[in-house]
Amino acid sequence: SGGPSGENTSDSDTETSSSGGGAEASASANVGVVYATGGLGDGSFNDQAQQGVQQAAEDFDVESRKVQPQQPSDFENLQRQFAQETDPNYDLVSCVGFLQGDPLAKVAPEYPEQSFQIVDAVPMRDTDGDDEGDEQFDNVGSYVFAEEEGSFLVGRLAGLLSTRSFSAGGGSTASDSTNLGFVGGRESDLIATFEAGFVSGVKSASDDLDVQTAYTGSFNDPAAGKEAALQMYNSGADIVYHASGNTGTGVFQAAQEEGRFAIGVDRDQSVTKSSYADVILASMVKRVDTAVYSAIEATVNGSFEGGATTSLGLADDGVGITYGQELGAEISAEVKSEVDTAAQSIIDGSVDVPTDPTNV
Amino acid sequence: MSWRDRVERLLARLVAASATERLAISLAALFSSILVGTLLVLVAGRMTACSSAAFVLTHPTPFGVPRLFAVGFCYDPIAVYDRLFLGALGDPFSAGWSPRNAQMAVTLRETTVLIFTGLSVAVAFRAGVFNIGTQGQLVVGGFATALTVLAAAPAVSGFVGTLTLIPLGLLAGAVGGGFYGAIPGALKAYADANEVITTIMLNFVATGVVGYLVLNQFKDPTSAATQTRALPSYADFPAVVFDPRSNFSLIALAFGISLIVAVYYLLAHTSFGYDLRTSGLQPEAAEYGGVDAARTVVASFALSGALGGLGGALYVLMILGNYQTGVPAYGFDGITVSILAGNNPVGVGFAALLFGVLKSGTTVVDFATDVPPQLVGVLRGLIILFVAMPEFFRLLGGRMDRVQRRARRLGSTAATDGGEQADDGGDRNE
Amino acid sequence: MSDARADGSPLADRFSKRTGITVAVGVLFVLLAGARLAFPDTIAGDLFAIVTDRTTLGAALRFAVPITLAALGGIFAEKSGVINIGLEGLLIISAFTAVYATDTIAGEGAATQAELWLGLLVGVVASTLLAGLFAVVCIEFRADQIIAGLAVWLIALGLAPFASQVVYDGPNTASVTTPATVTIPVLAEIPFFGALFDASPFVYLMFIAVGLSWYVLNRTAFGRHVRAAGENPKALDTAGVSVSRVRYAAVLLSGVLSGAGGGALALSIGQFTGNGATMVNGKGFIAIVTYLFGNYNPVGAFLSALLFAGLDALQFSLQTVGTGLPSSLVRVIPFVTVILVLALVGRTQIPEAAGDHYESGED
Amino acid sequence: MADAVRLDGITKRFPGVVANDDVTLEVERGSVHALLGENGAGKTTLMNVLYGLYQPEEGRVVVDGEEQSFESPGDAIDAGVGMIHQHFMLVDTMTVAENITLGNEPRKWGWLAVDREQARREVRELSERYGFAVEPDARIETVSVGVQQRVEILKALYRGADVLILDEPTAVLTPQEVEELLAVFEELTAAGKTVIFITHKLGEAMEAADEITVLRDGKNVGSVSADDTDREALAELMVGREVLMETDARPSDPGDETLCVDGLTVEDSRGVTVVDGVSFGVRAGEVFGIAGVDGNGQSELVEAITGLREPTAGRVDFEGRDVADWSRIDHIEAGMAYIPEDRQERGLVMDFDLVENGLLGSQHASAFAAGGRIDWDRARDHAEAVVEEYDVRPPDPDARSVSLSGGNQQKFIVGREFERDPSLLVATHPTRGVDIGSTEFINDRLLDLRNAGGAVLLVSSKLDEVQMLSDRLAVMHGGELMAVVDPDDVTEEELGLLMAGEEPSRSLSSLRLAGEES
Ligand SMILES: Nc1ncnc2c1ncn2[C@@H]1O[C@H](COP(=O)(O)OP(=O)(O)OP(=O)(O)O)[C@@H](O)[C@H]1O
Ligand SMILES: Nc1ncnc2c1ncn2[C@@H]1O[C@H](COP(=O)(O)OP(=O)(O)OP(=O)(O)O)[C@@H](O)[C@H]1O
Ligand SMILES: [Mg+2]
Ligand SMILES: [Mg+2]
Repeated sequence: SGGPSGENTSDSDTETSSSGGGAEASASANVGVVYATGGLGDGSFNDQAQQGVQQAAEDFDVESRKVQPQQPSDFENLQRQFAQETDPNYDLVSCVGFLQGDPLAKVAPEYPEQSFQIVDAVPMRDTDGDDEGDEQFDNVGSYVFAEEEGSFLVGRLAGLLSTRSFSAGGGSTASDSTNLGFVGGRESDLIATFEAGFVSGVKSASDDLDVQTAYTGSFNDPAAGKEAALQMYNSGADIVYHASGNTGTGVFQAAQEEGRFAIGVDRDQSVTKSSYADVILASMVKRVDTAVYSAIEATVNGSFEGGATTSLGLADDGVGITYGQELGAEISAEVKSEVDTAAQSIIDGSVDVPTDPTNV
Repeated sequence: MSWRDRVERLLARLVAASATERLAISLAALFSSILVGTLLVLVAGRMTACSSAAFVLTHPTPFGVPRLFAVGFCYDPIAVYDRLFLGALGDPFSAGWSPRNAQMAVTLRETTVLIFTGLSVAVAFRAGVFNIGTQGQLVVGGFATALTVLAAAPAVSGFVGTLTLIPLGLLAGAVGGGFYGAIPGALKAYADANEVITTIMLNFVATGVVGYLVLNQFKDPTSAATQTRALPSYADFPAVVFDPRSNFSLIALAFGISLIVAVYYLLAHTSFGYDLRTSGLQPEAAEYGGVDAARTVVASFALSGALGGLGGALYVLMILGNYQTGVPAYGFDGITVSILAGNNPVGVGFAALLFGVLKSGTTVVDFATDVPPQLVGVLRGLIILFVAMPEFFRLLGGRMDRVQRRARRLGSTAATDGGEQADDGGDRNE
Repeated sequence: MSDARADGSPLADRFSKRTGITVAVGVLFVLLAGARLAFPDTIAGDLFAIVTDRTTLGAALRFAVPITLAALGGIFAEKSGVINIGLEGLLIISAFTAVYATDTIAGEGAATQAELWLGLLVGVVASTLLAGLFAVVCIEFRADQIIAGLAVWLIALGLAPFASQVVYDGPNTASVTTPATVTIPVLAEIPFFGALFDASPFVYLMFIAVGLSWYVLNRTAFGRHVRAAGENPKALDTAGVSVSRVRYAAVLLSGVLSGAGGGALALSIGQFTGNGATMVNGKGFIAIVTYLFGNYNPVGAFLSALLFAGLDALQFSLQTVGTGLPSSLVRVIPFVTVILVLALVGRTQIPEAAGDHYESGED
Repeated sequence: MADAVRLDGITKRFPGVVANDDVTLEVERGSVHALLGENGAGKTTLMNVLYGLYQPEEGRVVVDGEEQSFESPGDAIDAGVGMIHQHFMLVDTMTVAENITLGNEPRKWGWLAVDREQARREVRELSERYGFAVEPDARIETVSVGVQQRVEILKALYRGADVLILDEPTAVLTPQEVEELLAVFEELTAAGKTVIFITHKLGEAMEAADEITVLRDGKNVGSVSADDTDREALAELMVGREVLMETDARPSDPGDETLCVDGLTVEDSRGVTVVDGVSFGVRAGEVFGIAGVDGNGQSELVEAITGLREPTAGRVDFEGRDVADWSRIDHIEAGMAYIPEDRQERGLVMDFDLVENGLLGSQHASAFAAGGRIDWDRARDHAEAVVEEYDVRPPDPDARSVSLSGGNQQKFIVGREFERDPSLLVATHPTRGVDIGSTEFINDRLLDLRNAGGAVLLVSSKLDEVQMLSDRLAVMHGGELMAVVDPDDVTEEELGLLMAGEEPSRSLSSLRLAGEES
């Protein structure tokens, strides 16, 4: 769309509430969001967080401002800027991504009156001088997810389908193949939990199955994701699961080119990357949007509480499996019910999913 | 020789056409970049969409003159530069401004690191070699600092700890960066490998290998981030005047300034500096004058790397308090700083301040306006582009004549110092 | 010039170094093959399997496209006497513009293949414009080429993500259509080399560009003028050919070729990603190394680009095969190789006048 | 019949210099015309005007009766004017045929390709027509200077030049090659071409030219027919006064060998052996001269002696110690001074002022830099002393080298090197490009040093000069010393033969000095 001319207006860039431009003064809450460095447009993590902000803005009269840091060293400064700002005064500063944990541990105690939310990390203060954190900050609400649980489910799905002859949309599996793939972004403990969950899910379907893994070193390198996945498909993988942000776009492409399947992450990627819906079997959704939404909701209601960690697992609907828009219907009820059973066992605690791939 | 003579001579040198020209060109480059940046902001402001125009370009309408045009833009260039420059200083014109404000601390701490990377690049340039690898040297230096301090920390504590760990950390950074810098130096001196390429490649290698080491060998088990354990608080640069939480220490800045003086002295008043400048300006003449070309290349690369490594040490000791992957591009900014400064150590001080303002202002712009902060990256490139073509400004100034050009061709005027020395470097690279 | 000099080819020792490296690669290959036979389950054995896998060749070809095209551009510029160290910037700018243009042209729906090629063309135009700016700065305003090249890189490094942020509200653009693979029947079935005939159209574009570049440089008058402008501009000038015009043409050509490279890079993945070093991530600099290693010969540049691209492709195979090598170290292999190769090749036969200004009528 | 070329009242100014001042020149078709004049007289500038490289401020250029205003050499070429520059304008990496057809390539397939067959054929034909034996496919970097010059001439002819301008074509040739070139002139004029050539050598002008024009200070001071003049008259025209080069003719009184070179073998940067087992000695109190055409290994020999290049074999004994693998700085500190052949590349840092340049080579010497710190006051005193004593103009130690004229740059280097109080001075072409006054000055200093008991190794391609200054004279060719002769007992022709690598008719042994082993 063209730019504005004179005073006339067009659609909004800042995420204003749906009630229109005049709402500024009357907003029920002002929210600042500091995104992770991959930036918006990744079709997964950051976009999912933004989804929560937008939903909240729609449901409550919320004004929000966002920043997209270019490098981790910017986090601290930007968090501080939000905390300091008085025009408007931000009721909540949402920090998205585990890398913001350490900066927030410095900023949060400086602004005890400011409420913060952080996703994927639990910043702590060191009270006994051993240089290890042991107490959370009163003004920080932490939200973490049991990624391994969701990943277990998609792993199980992948394992079940791989041992069958399954063909739908743009792909097919070979029943005699014993091979699956996992593509990670930058190596870190967090992504390792995805890998661990996936691998153990696969193994739960059949012990004969192998998982090839590769890390591209980046959450924003689709070309590398594509090559890694191609490599896997060519060495027999039927299905590749990725936990690599925008790098995963390349995984989907590889699946499409090779006529195999992929599994998305964070959001229902058969929707956000709809051009690949014909190869996306399912997605491991991680409800970052719920985390953000509920923090904003609590802020609007005046019930936001810091000093606590909200752990979102399968039982809390914080993670889960969503079948692809196009392919979901093609997956047999039998397979789905096996996945459901596994979910139930995790929820009732009879299955404990590892978080470290070396322990699988 | 009397003091008066000396002072007079110093003054004469200061007002020498070349030095003023140098300054004029730097300022003109800055100004032109801002101008082009403004255009860019306006164009971008037409390409995006917004609810209300942030900036309206129109004309005054006195005496009922009809309004002929009014063009609205989503981005306000004036606000951008206001935030970029004034915001970085913490709004000096607002009430209750204190020079000790937090944003000023950010500006000064960025300046401090940039002094080191700027000096690093400048030393190499003066020796006629391109060190694009300051970034990698900074990474290696910072990592070496973190490891050394972590290893030594248990042995000391308290004030004694501060007194020993900081110098130790700085030394480790300098040594680490110096060794890493010596690699492309040796490759150039003994294998004729183009240092522009090797240093760029070594940047990738440094990031990769250090990243691997941090992740697999030295990772802080309590953190999700890829980083080492935190250094003890007594290894932190003591804050003076400024808030201790601001991650800025005047002592570090003073250290940077003293290094400016030291590098200046080294270049202007020592035999090594003479060797270095000679081989930078005219390698054949240097060889003739008994300068060991290979050794000078390695030595200047090592020195350059050590300065970059010190930058990394400061980043770790003063700013982060540990080593974390994802180090900001101080090394690349150092190139800009040095080129803008004409590779003059004193100029590096001022250019570092300018870029400190730009870097600190970037986050303010990011926060306060909708203009993408990558604008500052574009400005950085534009500044280099304009500095690279003094001829452009000479043309504008209408002072182009043959004598000057001939002089320049022979590698002369200080105004094109950077360019000409670079030229030499370039010629000998391949 | 004495007789003593006449018998020594100045290229002799350099060629021998190149030959040495080539032979070394060959020997390594044979050793790997041996290892594969003798110890099929070792890393060395795996390596051989990977190297001879058509997937690896396919990946290497894809990776080689932007590097080769930029290298061809670099050859033209440097042969004409203008060292274009800003290839990286040209790749970045066209990568973004090509995707943006394709997206814009396509409007709401998915882009057609024709629209995609149109987008590539726009990317080429953008890169050529930037190269034109570089040319004006270097030729008209006598800027130092290295510094101006760095400036081109830094400008593009800021501008592309800036524009993406403006248009897409993030450093990444939207996703657009990717080119359909062109498969040549029968030929594509050949075991290893089949990868050559079952590839993205950009791979064929690269082959055409390599051939054409070689032809233009070595068989046409323009190519001759380009070489003369780089070796002895005064000779060209006194022969009545404008050195500036030849250099402008060569630098613009480097913009066109790099533009095709950058566009191909982004369009083959359908998206421009712009944080950090952007998706180009050093390919422009590797391109410089490849043409130095290829001794300014388009075919040589292509082959060395294929070598580096192969290394890049290898790193994923090494990871997925599960060699146990840490992935973050494996990723460093191509960069280390560049350094080693450069150290071994050493001084290359750079055109005599490269890096120098030339002004007609001067001594 | 109209003149082939008529230059009418040409004035060309450069900042601060009037290079050509109202010069008029007429050249008859089918004749050979010589241009004479001292360094800087404006000869090259005038010819560059005729060739369209420079546009004159005033005056007319008439070629073949038609007034021309050349914007570029291209226009001049179209009008049939070709020029062969002092420094050849050839692309070393291309072949002879490629160079000759550069900018004028025959095409095929409608401009798509160069017709290389046709190019080769045309070049061969052309070369045969004028009796030049050049191989079209040879690469320029592999052929001799004489051949390169012919390629230049062919290049001009290929473009249809009727008027050929040659700038100092004989400066780089052996006497024999000079003869061949002058024969080529006759071929050319016989084919109706017109030749204009610039030279410093009166003999050549007298021999080859039909008419001679002398420039001085940018003015035409006379055009004469070669038959109506003599050397003395020309010399006086050139210099504006009578020239008498007086040198100290005192015989030398040599002492012990200061420098002894034995079996020295050196490779150039491309790894080609260019000095092949050279042996000689230089004694205290003598000037040992080495003559030869440039590029026969003299540069590498000198670099090996002065420590700038490592020899592959052989010894260099300096005052009894083998210095072959010493570093350059050790050579300087041991008392070896060196006036390099390229003053702007090596001898001076052009961007430094004279104070800084005075320190070049002494930057680590205890006299100037105790403990690594440079004493700039002393450096300044030193530079001031050199400037004063060696009459460097302007006498300003703060002047940057680049602002000095070539002659003054050379004087400063000479002064700096002499101030080292060396026991051996190596001087390479010390007076190249230097005017008569300064030449005299420099030569006198060389002899002063000799007389004071210093050893001097003098390398020069100016035959008259080395012959006059040397106590013993060696001729270098193809990396070897052809002979060591007594300069007073050898003719210029014999030297020329030696320089060309041939044995003179007089047996070498009779030329050799008694007691020489080389
Ligand atoms: N491009 C130029 N710019 C400025 N001055 C010049 C230029 N070319 C020549 N000059 C000056 O013009 C004068 C004449 O120079 P020119 O080269 O014509 O002399 P010449 O007679 O050819 O000398 P030589 O015998 O040394 O070749 C000299 O003073 C020289 O410094
Ligand atoms: N192309 C040029 N452009 C600008 N200035 C020039 C040019 N050529 C020569 N000059 C200047 O003109 C002056 C004379 O230079 P030139 O090279 O002719 O000296 P020279 O004749 O070799 O010296 P000397 O008269 O001492 O023998 C010097 O100041 C030189 O810097
Ligand atoms: Mg002269
Ligand atoms: Mg001349």
